[in-house]
Amino acid sequence: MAKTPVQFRLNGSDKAVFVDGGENLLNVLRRGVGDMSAKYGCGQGTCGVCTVLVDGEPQLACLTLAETCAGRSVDTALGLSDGPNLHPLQTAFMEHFAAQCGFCTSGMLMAAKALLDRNASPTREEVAEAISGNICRCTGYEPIINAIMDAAAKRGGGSNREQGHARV
Amino acid sequence: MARHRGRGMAAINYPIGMNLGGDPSQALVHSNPEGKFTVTLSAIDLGQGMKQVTRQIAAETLGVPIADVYVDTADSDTGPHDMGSFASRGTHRVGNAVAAAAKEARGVMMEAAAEELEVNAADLDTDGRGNIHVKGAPSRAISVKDVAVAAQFRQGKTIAGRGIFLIPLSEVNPETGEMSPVSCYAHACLVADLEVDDETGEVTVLKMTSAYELGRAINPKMVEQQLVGGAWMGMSHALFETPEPYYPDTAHGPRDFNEYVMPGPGDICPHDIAVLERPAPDGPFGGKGPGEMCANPVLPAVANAIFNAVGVRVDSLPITPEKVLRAIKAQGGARPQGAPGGRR
Amino acid sequence: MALTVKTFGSMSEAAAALASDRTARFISGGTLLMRAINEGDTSIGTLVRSTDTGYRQIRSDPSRVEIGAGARMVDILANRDLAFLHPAARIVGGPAVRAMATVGGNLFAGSPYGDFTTALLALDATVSIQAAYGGAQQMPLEQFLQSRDRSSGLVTAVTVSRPASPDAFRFRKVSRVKPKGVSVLSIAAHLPATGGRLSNARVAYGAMAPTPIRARAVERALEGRSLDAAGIAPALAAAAEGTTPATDALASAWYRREVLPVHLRRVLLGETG
Amino acid sequence: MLEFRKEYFKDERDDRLNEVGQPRQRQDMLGHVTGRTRYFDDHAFEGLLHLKVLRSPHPHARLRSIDTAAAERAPGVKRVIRAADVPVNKNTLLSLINFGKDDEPLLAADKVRYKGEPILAIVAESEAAAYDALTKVRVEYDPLPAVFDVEEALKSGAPVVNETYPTNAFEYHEKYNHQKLRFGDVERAFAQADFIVEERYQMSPIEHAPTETNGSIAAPETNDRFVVHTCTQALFFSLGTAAKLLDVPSNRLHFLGGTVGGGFGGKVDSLTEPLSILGAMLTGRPVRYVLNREEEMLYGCPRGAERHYVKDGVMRDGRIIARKVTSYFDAGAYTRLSSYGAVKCIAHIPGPYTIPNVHAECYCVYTNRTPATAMRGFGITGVDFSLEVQMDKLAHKVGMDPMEFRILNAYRDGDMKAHRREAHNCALIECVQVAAEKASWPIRDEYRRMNSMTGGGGERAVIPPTATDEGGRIGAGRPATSTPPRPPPPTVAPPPRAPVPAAAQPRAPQPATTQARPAVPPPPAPPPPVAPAKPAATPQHGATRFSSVFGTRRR
Repeated sequence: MAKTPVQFRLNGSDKAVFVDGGENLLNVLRRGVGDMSAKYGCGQGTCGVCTVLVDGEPQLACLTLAETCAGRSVDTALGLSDGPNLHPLQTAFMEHFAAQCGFCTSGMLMAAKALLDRNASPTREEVAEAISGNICRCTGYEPIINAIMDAAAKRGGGSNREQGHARV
Repeated sequence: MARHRGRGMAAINYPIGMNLGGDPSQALVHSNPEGKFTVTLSAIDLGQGMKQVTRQIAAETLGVPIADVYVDTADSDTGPHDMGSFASRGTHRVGNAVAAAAKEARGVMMEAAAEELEVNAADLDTDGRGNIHVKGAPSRAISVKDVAVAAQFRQGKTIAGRGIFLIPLSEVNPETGEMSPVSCYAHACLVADLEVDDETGEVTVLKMTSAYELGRAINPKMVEQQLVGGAWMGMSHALFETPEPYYPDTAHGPRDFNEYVMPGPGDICPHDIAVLERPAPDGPFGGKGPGEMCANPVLPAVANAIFNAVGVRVDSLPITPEKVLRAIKAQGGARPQGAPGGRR
Repeated sequence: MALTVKTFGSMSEAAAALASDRTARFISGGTLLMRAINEGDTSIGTLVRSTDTGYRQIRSDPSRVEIGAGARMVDILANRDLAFLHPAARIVGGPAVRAMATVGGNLFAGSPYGDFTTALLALDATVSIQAAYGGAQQMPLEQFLQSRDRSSGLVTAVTVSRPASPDAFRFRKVSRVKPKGVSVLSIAAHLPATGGRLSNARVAYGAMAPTPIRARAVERALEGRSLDAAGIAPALAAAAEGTTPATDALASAWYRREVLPVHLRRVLLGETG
Repeated sequence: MLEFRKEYFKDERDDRLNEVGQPRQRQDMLGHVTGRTRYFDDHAFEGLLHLKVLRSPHPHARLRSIDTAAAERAPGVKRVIRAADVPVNKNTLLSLINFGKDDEPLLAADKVRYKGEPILAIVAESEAAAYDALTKVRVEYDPLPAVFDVEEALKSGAPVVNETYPTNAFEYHEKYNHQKLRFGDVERAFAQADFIVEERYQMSPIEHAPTETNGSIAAPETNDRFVVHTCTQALFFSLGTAAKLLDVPSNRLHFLGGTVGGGFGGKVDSLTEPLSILGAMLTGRPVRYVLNREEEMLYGCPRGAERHYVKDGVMRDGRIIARKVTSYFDAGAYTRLSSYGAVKCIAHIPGPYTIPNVHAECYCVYTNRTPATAMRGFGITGVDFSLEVQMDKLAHKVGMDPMEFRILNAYRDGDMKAHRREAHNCALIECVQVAAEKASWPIRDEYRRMNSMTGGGGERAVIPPTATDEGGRIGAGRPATSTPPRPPPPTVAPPPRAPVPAAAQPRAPQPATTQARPAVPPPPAPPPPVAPAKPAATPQHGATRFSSVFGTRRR
């Protein structure tokens, strides 16, 4: 079968792969270049565990036609830390015990990063909205929301922190 | 149009472990020549924290810092047999096996230390920071590392231990149901405060307040994880979830997370939790297991609160807006029951 | 089984490619098609793409707005001029879906999806279609929806009227899950009034039929009435007329019909909840 | 918000510990937040093949013919696996511990018993190729009548779902079509009760919905073995199940797992490992079989539905004097773990309360739906829902505060439970008190002063004279449905007594007097009794690991 060459940047490094017709970005990341941080959870766009950033925007890798990423920049959870230095979101997730099985964590982190990159001091409602496409079956979302709020606060935002719970 | 507040409660207990084929778990613990320990299991970490719970139990039993212990699990070539991660058995069953294995390894370690210090092993204790000393004489001490080196290179001892925990199976009497189903129980009581929209049947849970008795909390943060996440799942079971929305009709099964509904991050509510610890006499440091029972009181508490709010009983799970609305209509409207338990 | 992806610089080339291959489908945001491919839909043999920049553009004038079919929900949300459409764009999926899903794709989303289209329907939208060979044509959205599964050609844009005033356009989606869930139902209403009397109101429903539909009986019942409890009573009585809601995993047809007037009242009277 | 109430039971704890009780970071957390935690599917294999199964579109049908010729010729297809390729194509999950009869094929052979049952598998170069080939398989079905309601399934004339259990009910002790619990005499107590409350409760199935779907990758290893990366919740269960179905010695299988993306009970059934391994055996290449989300949702084994009928006798002063429960667990088409769920249910009744007369029957029933399995709270969640809503109704009926009503009836250390074991380590009363306090739910002082350590035992520790019966014998025809038949006159043989827990716990001292405890009504005048006796002090049955729990032989 004919394969199509696709070049893109992954976490700042150039990658070149051959993709099948109709192949999705998730498959290319996992089996093509060996970045296993984005997970397969549904292939339907309904669970969010494959959330990555494409040119800074959150996208579902499972629904992204791989060849549309040619020349674009893809970021995954593997690229979140700066060498051994964790991203503030990673630190906050650890401090808040915001992961149990961990399967949703990569996608959650990328959804959260997409939010904080645009909105340094989100409200609880905005945080809930930002992760609304990401299913977590373990935590009940509470510690995840707290971790994202905390990460925002520690990065210098966080003026919108408030008591109470997200009702959006 | 009206929204009605309601409050309901439920109390439950929960059996820890199971009564099938006995309920065995095994563990192996060994030290490297630096006095760093590996716990080897075949238990599964599904997110409940099996690796960390057994790590803390091993460190406590060995008397060494947590950083000196890692847990390696679920390689069938190296991990000894375990029934599996279910039935709230992990902390209790696997924890007991790990405690037994760590105790045996600690025994060897103390013997080796005694030989180095030329004292009786019974007179030694660990300080939890990586040292072994003579009781009452902290200066007469040797590090665990030095003991491990001595055991490996001088004394020819293996600082290792094996552990198994088994509750013999208990036959069930066919006529009376007499049996020993489990050895201990966890407990909980939960209050749910919610609001019911009497025109749409929609239920919004506003707050949960609970007390859980779990035996010893081996790791308080992980207990919190289970209780917060488990109560969320209880709310989800109560109001949202099923793959057969019209059971026993099998039609209209959900195919994805859009159709299989669960509370989203905008549906969650504050949960005010108290933890009580009545140690299980046969649990590792009195531990029981919060993993399953955390969800259970939420379902009836929510159902009872809906009755309190609008006077209808929905005895069929999940309590969907449709069921609530049908019941309210059948009753001729909402009938708030007043406030049990005073103001809210 | 082996999929072929064909990319074209213009919509007319894409439309021609689409017409020449029975197994070809046009891929835009991918939220519908990629899912079908992932789940093993073997009827798709060719994916047709377009890099035509016009396909994504949004052009507005004081009365009408033309939205390229390739505009995504985030593009709508980033456009301050389209504030009246923000409530309808914001309820499409989570942030990642909104960064992918397009206005054109939403026209093809079956119930319980496609609520953005409900809003377009209440805004008197017309659909621009590039025929396989030859020129473009315009078609009212309502007519398009009735034949969308048989439609040939390529949707290139949607044009809507601006609401008479910001308050004249209302949108509500009822979901089981917050803040993001698919539709129990959705209601969009354009309610122009003069001297406190409604005239030419347009009301549309999502998830009350296989496609979004106009609520003609409600529109008639609102003509000349005021937006108060007494004024809207005949409209509420006629709320379910013409609806054929499905029973699905989220709600039964009975429930959808039962709560439709409640939500319609809440929309019309601006009640919360 | 979480607080520890260390003042409770502090005399029973030594809190001077270094590591236990400390909020240490999880060993796996750094891996989770850096995206480096490896789950079963995060292992790369050169030459990986993908396996997909063909599922039945019918809930109940005979398989007349299967034509795979076109599928075998389809591009990328390496192997079609049919029922005949499975070395031992019949199993039941709990056969590893000798509970129940083999009743489920890995691939349906002559009949399908639920919509979605796997009929054959295709191993191909890609998932797309496997999906494509599935569309080329031609199967002819003869649809059969199906049954979906548990009580309908138990009626005579109902379609037989699973021929291994021709009455559509699991067989307990090779004697009854349900598991019994008998303690005292509920019928006499009902006659004395001030109020009777009888209600029906239903729990629909529930899907585990872990974010990671079920799956495994199997690959040929050196030394003629197979390595299997799996998300199983029970490593040796899955290894043993695969070894049995594939008829290979267990040491030829090398299972690796332990890091799982959520389970909640849905990853015990070993749904994928046997086929992955068989695929690797037949192709000599690594094979990956992962359920897609729709398969996971609809065919990946849910928590089964339960129906509970609860009938209680309660006195005006709030004492519950009798509880009768009839329960139906909807197993779906195959047993899996439902047979044990019913036993767990029986052991749990009447809930955490001391009730002097208890009667329960629990049926594990087969219907033409996706086989059910364990889920978080297995055998208990639906029972607790039923019992605790019932408790609310009872409190309402007698005009008591629901919190006080629980405390009044709560079990205490030393009480005899319906399964004939003394309660110890109780803490229900304290939980109710603390929850009430935190929720500002006022309860009266006398109820605030009660506790689990005192007031139990004494006459509350007595096993009452118990009426037994032989209702529901296998072979005696189908049982009645919602109301089980009143039994014939009780048998006289005393039931054998099972052991007291080996770990006999130090009990809180019993008070000399029992004023503070709620009175238990004197047992009714005994019917021709089963002589009560203290449980034996030594175990009657040893720890024979693979002995039968229920006397049902392994097939």
